[in-house]
Amino acid sequence: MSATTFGWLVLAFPLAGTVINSLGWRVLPGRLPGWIASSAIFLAFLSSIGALIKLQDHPAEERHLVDSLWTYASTADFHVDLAILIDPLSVFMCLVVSGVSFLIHVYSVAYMTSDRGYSRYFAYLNYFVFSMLLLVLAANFVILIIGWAFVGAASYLLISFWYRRTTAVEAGIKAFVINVIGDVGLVIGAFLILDKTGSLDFLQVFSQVDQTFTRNDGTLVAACLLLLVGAFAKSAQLPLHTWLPDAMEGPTPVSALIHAATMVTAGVYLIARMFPLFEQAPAAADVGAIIGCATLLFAGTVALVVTDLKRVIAYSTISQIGYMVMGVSAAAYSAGLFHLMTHAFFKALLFMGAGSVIGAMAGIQDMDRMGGFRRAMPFTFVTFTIGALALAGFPFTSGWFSKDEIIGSLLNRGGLYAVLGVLGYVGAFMTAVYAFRMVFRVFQGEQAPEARELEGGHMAHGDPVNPMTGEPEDTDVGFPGPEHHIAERDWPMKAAMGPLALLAIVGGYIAIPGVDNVLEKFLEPTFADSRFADTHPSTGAEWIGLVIGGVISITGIGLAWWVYIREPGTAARLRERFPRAHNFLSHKWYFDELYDAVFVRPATTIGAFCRRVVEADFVQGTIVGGATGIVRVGTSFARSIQTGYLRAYALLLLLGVAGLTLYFLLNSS
Amino acid sequence: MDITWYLVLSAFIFAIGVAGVISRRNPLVVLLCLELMLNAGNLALVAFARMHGSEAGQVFALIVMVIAACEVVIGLGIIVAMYRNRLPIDIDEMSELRG
Amino acid sequence: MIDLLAAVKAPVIDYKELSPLFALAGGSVIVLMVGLVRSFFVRSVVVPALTAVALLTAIGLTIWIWEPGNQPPILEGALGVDALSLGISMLFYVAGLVTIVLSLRSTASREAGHGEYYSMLLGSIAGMVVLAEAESLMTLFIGFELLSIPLYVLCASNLHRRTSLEAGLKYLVVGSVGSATLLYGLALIYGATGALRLDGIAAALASDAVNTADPLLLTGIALAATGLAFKASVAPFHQWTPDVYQGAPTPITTFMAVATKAAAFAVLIRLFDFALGLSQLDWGPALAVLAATTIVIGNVGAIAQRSLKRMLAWSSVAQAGYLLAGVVVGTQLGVKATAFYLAVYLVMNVAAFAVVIARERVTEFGDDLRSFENLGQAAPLLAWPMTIAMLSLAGFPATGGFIGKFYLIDASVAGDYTWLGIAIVIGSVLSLAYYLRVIAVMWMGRYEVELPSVPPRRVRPVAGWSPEADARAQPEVLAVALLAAAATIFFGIWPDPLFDVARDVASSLPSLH
Amino acid sequence: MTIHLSIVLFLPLATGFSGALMPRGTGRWAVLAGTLAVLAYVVVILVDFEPGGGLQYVTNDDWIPELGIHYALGVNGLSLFMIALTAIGWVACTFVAAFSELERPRLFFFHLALAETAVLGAFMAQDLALFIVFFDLMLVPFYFLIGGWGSGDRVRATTKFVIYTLSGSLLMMAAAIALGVLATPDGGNISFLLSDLRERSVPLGSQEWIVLLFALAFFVKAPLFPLHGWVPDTYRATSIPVLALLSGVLSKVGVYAFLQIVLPIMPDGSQHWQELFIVLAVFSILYGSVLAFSQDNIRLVLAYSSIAQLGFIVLGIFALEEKGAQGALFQMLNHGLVTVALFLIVGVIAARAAGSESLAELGGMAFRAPVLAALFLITALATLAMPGSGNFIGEILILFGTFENKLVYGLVAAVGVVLAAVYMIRVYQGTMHGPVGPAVESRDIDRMHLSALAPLVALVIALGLYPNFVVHRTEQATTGAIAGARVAGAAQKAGAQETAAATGASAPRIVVAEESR
Repeated sequence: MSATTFGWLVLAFPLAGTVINSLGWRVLPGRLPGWIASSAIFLAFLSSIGALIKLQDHPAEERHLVDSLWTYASTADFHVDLAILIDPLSVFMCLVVSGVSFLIHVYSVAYMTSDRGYSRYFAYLNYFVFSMLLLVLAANFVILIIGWAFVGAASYLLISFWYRRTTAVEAGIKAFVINVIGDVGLVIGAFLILDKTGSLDFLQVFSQVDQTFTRNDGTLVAACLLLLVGAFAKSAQLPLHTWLPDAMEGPTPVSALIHAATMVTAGVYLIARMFPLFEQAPAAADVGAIIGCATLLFAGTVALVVTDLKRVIAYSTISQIGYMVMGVSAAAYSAGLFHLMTHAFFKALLFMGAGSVIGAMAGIQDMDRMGGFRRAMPFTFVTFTIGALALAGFPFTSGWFSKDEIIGSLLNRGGLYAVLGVLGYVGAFMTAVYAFRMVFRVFQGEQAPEARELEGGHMAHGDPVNPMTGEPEDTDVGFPGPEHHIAERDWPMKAAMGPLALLAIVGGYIAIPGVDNVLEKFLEPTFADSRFADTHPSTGAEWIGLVIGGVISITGIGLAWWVYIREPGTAARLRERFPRAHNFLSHKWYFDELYDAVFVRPATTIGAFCRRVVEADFVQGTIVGGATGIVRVGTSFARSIQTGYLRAYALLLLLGVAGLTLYFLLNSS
Repeated sequence: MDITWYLVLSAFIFAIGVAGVISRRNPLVVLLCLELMLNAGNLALVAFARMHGSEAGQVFALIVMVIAACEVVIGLGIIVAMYRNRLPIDIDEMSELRG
Repeated sequence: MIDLLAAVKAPVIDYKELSPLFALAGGSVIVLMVGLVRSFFVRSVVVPALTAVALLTAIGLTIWIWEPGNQPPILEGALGVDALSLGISMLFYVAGLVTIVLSLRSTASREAGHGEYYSMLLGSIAGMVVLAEAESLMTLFIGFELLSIPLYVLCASNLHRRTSLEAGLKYLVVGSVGSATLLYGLALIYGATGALRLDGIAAALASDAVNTADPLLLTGIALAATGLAFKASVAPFHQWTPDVYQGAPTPITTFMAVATKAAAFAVLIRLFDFALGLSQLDWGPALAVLAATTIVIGNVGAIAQRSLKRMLAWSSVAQAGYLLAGVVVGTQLGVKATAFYLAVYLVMNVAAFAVVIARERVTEFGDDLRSFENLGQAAPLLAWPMTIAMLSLAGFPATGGFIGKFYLIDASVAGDYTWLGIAIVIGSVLSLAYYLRVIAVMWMGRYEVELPSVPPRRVRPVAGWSPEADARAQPEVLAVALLAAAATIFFGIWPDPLFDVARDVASSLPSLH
Repeated sequence: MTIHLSIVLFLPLATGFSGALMPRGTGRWAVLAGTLAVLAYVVVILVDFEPGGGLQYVTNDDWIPELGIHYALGVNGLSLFMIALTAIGWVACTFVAAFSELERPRLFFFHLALAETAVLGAFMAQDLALFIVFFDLMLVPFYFLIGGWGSGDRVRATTKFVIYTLSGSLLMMAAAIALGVLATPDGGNISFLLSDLRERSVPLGSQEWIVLLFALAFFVKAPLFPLHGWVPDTYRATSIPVLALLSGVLSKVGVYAFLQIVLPIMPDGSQHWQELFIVLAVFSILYGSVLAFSQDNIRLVLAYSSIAQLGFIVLGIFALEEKGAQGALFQMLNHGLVTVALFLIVGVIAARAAGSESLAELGGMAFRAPVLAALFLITALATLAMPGSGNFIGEILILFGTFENKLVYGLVAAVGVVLAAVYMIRVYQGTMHGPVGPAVESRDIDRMHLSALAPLVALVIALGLYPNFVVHRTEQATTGAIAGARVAGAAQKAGAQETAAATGASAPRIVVAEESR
């Protein structure tokens, strides 16, 4: 079988899983839907490996295979095939996506067991993976946009999976709308490119970018910025990030899969995929890099103060993606994608751990009420810590290699990018701090009652209330399931977390400076004709960078230890000391409030205004009412002169005569 | 004598008839006024016939007289019917149909 | 002495062309005589039958003498027996037949005496024929009066009902004012042109002898126009129409609505488009303004009416406005359109009035809207003809009314009176308001339909429900309604036969382009 | 094989008549069978239709030679899928109606059948007058259907609807007659055949007001702001199956006529009003969307959303560019399908909430009605032009077409896409998600509605999978439809430049400059 055939299989299996689970929701018993879904993804993973092998058979310069099923739509200069593009980049993405997704599916098999929407859940999950793979395999803009929107829809469905929670519903619509904004950006960008290059096919467009556009050509910059809008909406970069923290309303595995490992990195993929455009429009690329940097700092600060466990991880995700965006915008493609991969591992791991903890807390997510789970949940503790280490970039973990490769290549390019690189180190420091803030507050410190119970051997079953609003939960739709599941008791969860923990550590060893760089070699064909293909920091420089990064992360961890273990009261004291700063951060820099004031409220006011004034007074009042009013007046007039008095009739008749005669006489003379 | 005078006279008669129709409430008087209007027409016809020297106009006038007579007859008939039905013999009372 | 007599040369009498008139006049006399017989059977069956026979003979004779194209006037130019007059006369005959059927059980014919009633009807028809054929101002006036005087009587023929008498008197007085005006106008025209024959007038206008801007002539035209416009109930001379239509016995209303209007337009066409055709630029705009006013007044007047007869009266005013547009443009097309619309107008109005009669004889509400509530369930066979008539009057497609309006608008646009076409359109939009209400009342349940408030001084149900009116089913009325409705639909889908007639009619005025 | 459009056209009417004469219970089945037969025949046409073959299956006889009106029918790329939409919509809605309790059923189904004939006729007509006949005729049955079987203040609503629409279309009739008269060459006789009218030319001055009157009629029907005054009352009062047809199919007749009649015959006139119409369209998009998410009643949300959608379609048409027109036509089909489906769903929902259609009282149905929720979700996503649906292709083509000629308006319209997402998701969540509403007793969709809806939804998905099936068959027709107007536009621009050049040349200094060069 050819590589493209494998490509189609990669898409086919998850789709099949979706169909089976959504049609069989009534008949499939117990955990069967879960296993069907997982095996579908596993097959997809195998097919991606198959595609990988087949692709490697081709000589390096021929590793761009396009295959089309049928003409999707074709009129005038608008021609789109239902086609996929198999090249190292897409295969790499397929591997990461299907691989991580598989583990998360396995985790979910256990975690969601007691949920009433079990089969629906896996239908959605498979649908998501299908969409994500479609996104990465797309060979032209339209298919890309389709995949793009599909993942948006899937994420919407999964965010408001527990759809009787008002908070979940609101989070869902928020995410959906912001995603649509991104889609619109993509569509307009795609138009500009079609308009100038006359094609929507990636390979064709890329082949003519250089002769169509001059460097920093206005249209091209505009197009790239619009693409960035799409990317930022999906990857929760400033200023379109607000949906991601709320997206934590979804089940924890969903957060792990969509809102940490895969979907949110689509923006990074997009920028990498569009590199020829961005290299021809450096202005746009700079914007991307700067915003990436800004995002990573902003999110880091917020993650320092938020107390909701999942939201801390969410903000750390935003900040980590900031790194990736910064990297790919700065033409450090393999570095960015490298971090994308490692981040997928450890961030998924962190979420799984958090899920296990939240299970133990009977759905409570507030770190203030947690503590001392170390002895109660050893496995979770170990894996979570590994994840945290990788996140903090602790030496010889995957995060250490990937993050510092990005910063390294930034510094290497110098100028503006050097500044960004330095700021990257600042971010790294914050990362280390908040990562271990979680670890220490959840697993160390004095025990929470739940932890004590768990050691006593039975789990807490608090009456389900919404952690955000405190309103009682509707257990029909099963938030978060009548009973809870923790890694210690469900082997599938262990089976999923174990490998990820391993990868979180060793995942980085595929690109050790000076030792090997498998990833870069593999991706080489895709980025072959990049301007910066051969601008690399020297191995020595990279190692210096790594050392600096290691030191920073260790100091960060140390600080966290000092604040939360050594001097427990410190955090509180700081809070009292700088109340305003704390408010500012804990309100997430007031972004939500701002958008509410600028967009949401005006829109609703306008709506009300149109309904009450324009519709009622103008359309109904003036147009309809006016016409009928005139007619009514006419009627009353015609009837009022119809007095019934004969003499009046005769009079009018004669007046008519007089008038007519007068007209004739005047007219004639 | 100049034809104009005949026309002026007929116009006068016509006007008188009109005034009567508009101002009087007694149907009998109204009928008389209608006669006046018709005869104004007759006068004009005869005058013109004389002017053009053709007798057609005079014949016309004769016919009109007959017709006028018929009208009056019908009018009187209706008035009698009203009287029979104890209806007031007053035009302004006959205003039930309106609006 | 002998040679003196020989010197007198009587005009040639063309008996052939006059035969329909003879049939009518003779019929009228015979019917009057037979009506004197005492037996109830003779009065209520033989008399109408004889009347029908007279009309049928007239129809037959008309078809016999039918001859398209321009016909020379007969009787020293007194009458013009051509397709125009004959075609329009057909409408009178049909209307007459319908009226007979509708009158069979009416109280009016009984109160007035069958003989008189029906012979008056025939007389009036004869008058219409003369009017339509009039080729000289004299015959025109004779016809005008011969048509009017019997109608005055017929309107008042419900001798025991106050409103009927009121209608009669009003019609008489206002009508006489109208005819006096007409007469005066004719006199002035005669004075200005020195001719009584229409062709003579046309010739005089053609020659430079008469200046078309002669005030005498123009005043004459104005006055004559008024008189005729009055008969056609064109605003502002329309005011008699609602009262008389409402007050008169419904069969007579039907007759007036369709026949009188046809006669009036026949003579309007003859007088204006033929005799005064040359000064069209003078009277055209004036009549156009009248037409527009009529359309508006008629439609707005009809909107808030509860009494069906009154509503139809107002609507007939509006229709007169549409028809006038065909005259105003003064083209072959205009004449054709007018003739066509007259025919369609006949069938749709007959359908409507027939249903009104059928209802007012059995319900206590007379012709008030309420007597039509839920007719759709109670008597679909009555509701459908009414519905079709209303849709056709409103100008919905697949009905004769649509084609007719289309034709009229076509004519006015082609005659450079586009704005008049727009006026017609606006009129039809206004008319929806009341036509649709009737349909709603019949089909859509009573309480949703907001009926217009009863006018301040309550109008008692007209005609209709009186103890002696038999509440039995009325097959003949129903039949008329169904036939007329069917014809409406037929002409809406297959109008060609009517178009052929219309073409002949127009062909008799070759002077028009 | 030879296909006779007259059969398709009058089959429904025939079944309607026979149904009216049949015994009470059976009439509806006759009509349903009729619609099915029509659908079958239309499928045959779809298969047999030759893409790029121009006008096909032509029937052309004199109807009223006196007025130059022909009984001319035909199918081209423009009408093909509109006819298909009509057939499908009528099958679905007749099916649903046939299984529901109605008073005076025979009358109802007679009107329903008459309506189908009228709509089919409007889409098939190749003669302007004939088109007008059917265009007005379709009001009659709908007048009865709304007024006779509606709810609430139905009579006022239906009267308003008819007066509104007819005032538009009667003015259009006057305009059409004027067009026919003015187009008639001296000595030639008048003809309303579209093919003749395309050859004949009308002076620009008259074209302008004629186009305006046509647009008036079509915008009222569509409806577009500010001519939508009839919409709220009518939508509130109409019974669901009828409403589905009214909003799904009837609204397309007008915009369809732009492509089929107005643009080819009066290119210059259309070009002249392009700006105005685009502004109206964009305004309708925004206005409709804003009102849609400020409504509480589902019907009204959908009502205003369709104002916005029709705004998109008009926008695409008057972009006067292939992609735009193509997208507009495709969008007519898509919007028709999803709207029919949506309204049927609304009916199902209302039946589960004691007839309530207010978002405030609904919610949380998805749990006990997963199938319903799924169907609704798919349709809702398609309605908001989710990529992967046919609507997306339609909308993206419209937007691309607009960008080409009127970038700014295109960008403003793009805002409408986002707003659409807001109000559709709001409706979906308001009914299916969130806390369970007070009046709601959720049970899943019944077999009858399922068998009516499933095919529709399947069709929507199919269009998303293979839109080119439609695009391919309609491309030639749409391109031809706007060709004239494009030329006119180009000519106008060129003219403007020439005049500019002329003025420039007249200015002496420039002349000098050119000499010196």
